[in-house]
Amino acid sequence: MDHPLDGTVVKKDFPLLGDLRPDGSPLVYLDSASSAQKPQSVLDAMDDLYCTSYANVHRGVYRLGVEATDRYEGARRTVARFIGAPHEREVIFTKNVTEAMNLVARTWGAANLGAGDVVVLSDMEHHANIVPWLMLAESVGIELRWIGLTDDYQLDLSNLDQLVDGAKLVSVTAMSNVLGSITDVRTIADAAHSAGALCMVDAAQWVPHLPTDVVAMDCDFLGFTGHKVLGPTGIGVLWARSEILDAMPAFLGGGEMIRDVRKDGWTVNELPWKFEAGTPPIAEAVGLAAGIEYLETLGMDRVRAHEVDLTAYALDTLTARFGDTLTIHGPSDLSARGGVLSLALDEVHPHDISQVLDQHGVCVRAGHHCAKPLMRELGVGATARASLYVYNDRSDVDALADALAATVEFFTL
Amino acid sequence: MDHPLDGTVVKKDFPLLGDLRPDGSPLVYLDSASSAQKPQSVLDAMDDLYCTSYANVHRGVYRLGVEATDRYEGARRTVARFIGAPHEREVIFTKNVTEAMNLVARTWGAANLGAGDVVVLSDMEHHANIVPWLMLAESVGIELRWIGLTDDYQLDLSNLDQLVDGAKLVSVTAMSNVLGSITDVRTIADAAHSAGALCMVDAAQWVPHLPTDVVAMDCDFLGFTGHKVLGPTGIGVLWARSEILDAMPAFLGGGEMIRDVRKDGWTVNELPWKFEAGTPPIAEAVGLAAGIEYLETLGMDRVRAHEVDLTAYALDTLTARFGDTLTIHGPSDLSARGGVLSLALDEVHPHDISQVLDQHGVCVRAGHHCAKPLMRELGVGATARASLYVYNDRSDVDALADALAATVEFFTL
Amino acid sequence: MPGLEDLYREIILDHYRNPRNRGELPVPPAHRTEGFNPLCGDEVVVFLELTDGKVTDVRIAGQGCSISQSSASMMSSAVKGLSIEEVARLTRAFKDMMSIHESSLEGADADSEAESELEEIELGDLEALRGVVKFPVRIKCATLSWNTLSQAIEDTLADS
Amino acid sequence: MPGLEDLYREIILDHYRNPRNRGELPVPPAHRTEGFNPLCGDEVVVFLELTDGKVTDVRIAGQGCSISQSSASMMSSAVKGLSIEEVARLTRAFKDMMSIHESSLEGADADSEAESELEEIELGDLEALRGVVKFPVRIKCATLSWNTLSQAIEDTLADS
Ligand SMILES: Cc1ncc(COP(=O)(O)O)c(C=O)c1O
Ligand SMILES: Cc1ncc(COP(=O)(O)O)c(C=O)c1O
Repeated sequence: MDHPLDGTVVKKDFPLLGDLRPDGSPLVYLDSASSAQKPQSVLDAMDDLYCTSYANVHRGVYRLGVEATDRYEGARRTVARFIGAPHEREVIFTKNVTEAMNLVARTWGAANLGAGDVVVLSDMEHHANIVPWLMLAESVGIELRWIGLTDDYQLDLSNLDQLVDGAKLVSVTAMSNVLGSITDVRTIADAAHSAGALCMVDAAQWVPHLPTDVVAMDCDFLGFTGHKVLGPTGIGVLWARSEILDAMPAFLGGGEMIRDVRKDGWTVNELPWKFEAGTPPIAEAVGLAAGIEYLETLGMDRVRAHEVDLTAYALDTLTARFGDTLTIHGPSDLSARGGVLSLALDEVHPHDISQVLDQHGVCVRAGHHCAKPLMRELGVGATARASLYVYNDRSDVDALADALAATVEFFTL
Repeated sequence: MDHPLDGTVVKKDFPLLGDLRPDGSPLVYLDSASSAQKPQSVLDAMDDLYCTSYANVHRGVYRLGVEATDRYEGARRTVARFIGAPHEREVIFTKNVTEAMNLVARTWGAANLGAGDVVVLSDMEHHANIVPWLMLAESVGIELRWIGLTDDYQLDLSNLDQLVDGAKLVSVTAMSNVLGSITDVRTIADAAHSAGALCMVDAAQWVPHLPTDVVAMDCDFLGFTGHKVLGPTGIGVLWARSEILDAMPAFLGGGEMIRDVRKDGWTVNELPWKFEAGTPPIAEAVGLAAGIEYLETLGMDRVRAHEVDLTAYALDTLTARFGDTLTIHGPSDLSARGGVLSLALDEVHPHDISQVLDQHGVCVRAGHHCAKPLMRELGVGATARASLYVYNDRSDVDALADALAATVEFFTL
Repeated sequence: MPGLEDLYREIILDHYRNPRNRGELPVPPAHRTEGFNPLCGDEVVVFLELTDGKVTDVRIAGQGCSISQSSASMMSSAVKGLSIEEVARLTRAFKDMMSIHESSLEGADADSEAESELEEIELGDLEALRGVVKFPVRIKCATLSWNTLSQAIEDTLADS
Repeated sequence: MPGLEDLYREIILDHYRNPRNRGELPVPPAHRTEGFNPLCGDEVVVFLELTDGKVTDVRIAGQGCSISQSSASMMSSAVKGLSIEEVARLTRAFKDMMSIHESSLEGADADSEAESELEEIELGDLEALRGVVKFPVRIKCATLSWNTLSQAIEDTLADS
């Protein structure tokens, strides 16, 4: 961590952020928790594949097919390296992290969970880590338990041993997409393992923002989604320990995932292809690898330091300017949070905040952020969420504060 | 169909095909049945989205989010128009056609099929339309029946009424990816409906090559895959009649596909989002729409006419030059086939053919083409498959013939 | 670029700050129907009392943005005392103003019919919401209460 | 660009056209094990007779490309009469020549060990397959028979 990251410089690598909008207004993008913008290198990597080395993968003897396969499998190696996966065959490409969670629920879950079996979630999960389990609750009668929140918006681990007692799986987000709260994954994984349960991590908000090491986390499954980590849409990743993946039944059936097919039966291919039915997201994997390489060049430690710094600046600025009229749902402790700021003004609904901010070129998301159970816990219907990433700088935070001030003024005329 | 399509001109729009390979050799791409190359306009459409209008869809009040959503939903309208879908909400974006087939097997299948229920497939199905049903055979005990082949590699419909009698679903490919054989879908759909069964069509090889009209086909489900229809990887389409989709249970669970989520239950969103869990393939949909628009500009009638013409030329050329030493597995009737040529030489294994052809810059696929049951019916382990598309011309066919001659020479030295 | 004043007309903000018919009605005789916008989480709860085919009373609960809540407030004022048929016509006219047509691809004809009907109907205060059309994501906010009302009428009729 | 002569050495084509030890063995006493390449459909069937820890007889059936079939033919000639340990060493040396290492990311160390061992082993005719490494997709063709043989030995030992 030699010198700090400069968001103003990083921004120049992102074509959408560089210029004014077509109508001449500036663009302040503060919705990276929803999806990140893409650096030019990601677009170039995909275009280069399509223009020089594109063919379907794993099926061609000819060089073009070999080149495409090499790039696709090379992307898998890049992902494995980035998250500290011991084996590249443990990296499964899915279409998004939602599919990754469903894959686990449908295959490992179907094979290992029955009526009355307990899965532990937390109150701050994204729907992607709730609905697949609610579906299993309906279909086979599993039971859900929920890790609650402390007053400072952290997971309340005071009764963790009790919660995980007798459970088969503990599945939690590593960072809340609403609160920014960072989960102590290792403590939860240890507790899960002591209780004989496995541990799954929804790392959709973690992988883009902090160094990832699945071995240090000691989790059993980890998922993340490409479009939040500077990659394209259409790709996600499931990592899991190979013993577990080997023992799991297959997920979708079709080409690529089979060893043999007869009219009366079929046998399954080896990892990782066992879980990749059909033509995979070839260009998307290549684009994701380019996004990861971009982050590696910045350095994930510096990415994290930059975001802590910018989050501190944002919290200070907003508190100084709006005091108690602005609620920020999320931990006050900077070391326990990422750059996600869920805002609520006394007088103005989040939806209206986002609308007025947009008029000032400031993009923030308003709504339940796919975390309705959490919203109910917080006692709100929606928040206006500003989220920070590598390409944001203090001028973006200032623009947010100015636009918020204009919003308050507009609505209290 | 004013004037015929000129593959030589079309080729210029495809960056990968325009130039020599980096090592100076020419490239003759004859593997479009596996995946198509992309015109510049497809790459431009995706880059333009990422550079001017990218954000996550359906969740943002701000303009960037609205623009991205408009482009994504606009792509759905383009797809609906292209296949003659009565309602755009009947168009579901999946990750590939394999997922589309699995979606039907897992949702409609799970709700409607039980032990002893019959699904009718054909001997020329791709694994994507076999394995999902074999999985249901294992898990719930459905039974499979198979429509066989005639001597001219067509589906044998002579005992169709008997085969579909008592069946719940008939699921067939509209065009074989190995033989090129075109299925008489309407006759099969009519027979299915008379027997009280539904009809699903694997149109992965049809939609890229012939005008598609789901109403005229009178099928109930139809799937195709983006990367074969000039679109990017990472996207497929399932179309189905909305009454059927409305009655089907949801597939994957997560964001976007829900109306409400509580800790003890959830309710489902309306069509088409009900079946689109998580962040969808946004850029991929936009790229697919650009690919479709490219084909619409060419005109699908002209695309078909071009391919019939080129296939005739290929069959004539190959037969004239190789006579009986070259077997071409597929119908002789041009009106009943597409431009897929599965080749076998007496002396040389398909794998070796492909290898030598590659040395001459000719890309053809060797293997079982994800249709192992068909290969067993044909009594071969593999074929060398050359497949034609809009950007191919007679010079490509000539290059294939020359390279085949060199192959024979090399192996019979 | 449409301006904020197109969206947030004074009368809308007035209904937002001082919602009419806010509250609940005893169930029964009233019916309670919940509606919500899956994308943003806005909720509108309609308490509806129908007597002899007329809206004899209506109350609104729930939470949400200025557009969804003011639209609900305006709706409640507009429909009180109307017959079911009149409510249906008003709903149709309102949705036409919001440019909500069938997403059917053959829907072109339906549009022109709808427009001619629209002219005959007095929208009154509801006119203030016309600017919402320029902000397409907000259309669902504006129509949420109307959809919930339609549902409430259906439920009530189904029960009786 | 590697040329075809790197791949299709004369001795390979000879084994392809005149496969050694082609056929079947009575089961039992022999064991029958099938292997195939999921990508291209090549099949190798190994009939193996082990007596007192030695390969006393072996036959090859199946179908596939020149590389998979010639490799199987060469393998059958090379292993006849060898002990199980010798077969294991030869298999390892062959796979090392084919650059097949563990796909484990920590696998760097294993490579250097393997190379030193490789030097001690005489590959004979099998050397002709070295050029396959330049055509990575074909490596699985060349190793198919060796993987099937390893499986056959495992199966035989498990049964006895
Ligand atoms: C007839 C047919 N069905 C299904 C598929 C599977 O397509 P995908 O791999 O894109 O899911 C293919 C192509 O591989 C095909 O040719
Ligand atoms: C914590 C978390 N989990 C899961 C998801 C779902 O990601 P996707 O929609 O890409 O599947 C998101 C983002 O939307 C998220 O923030």
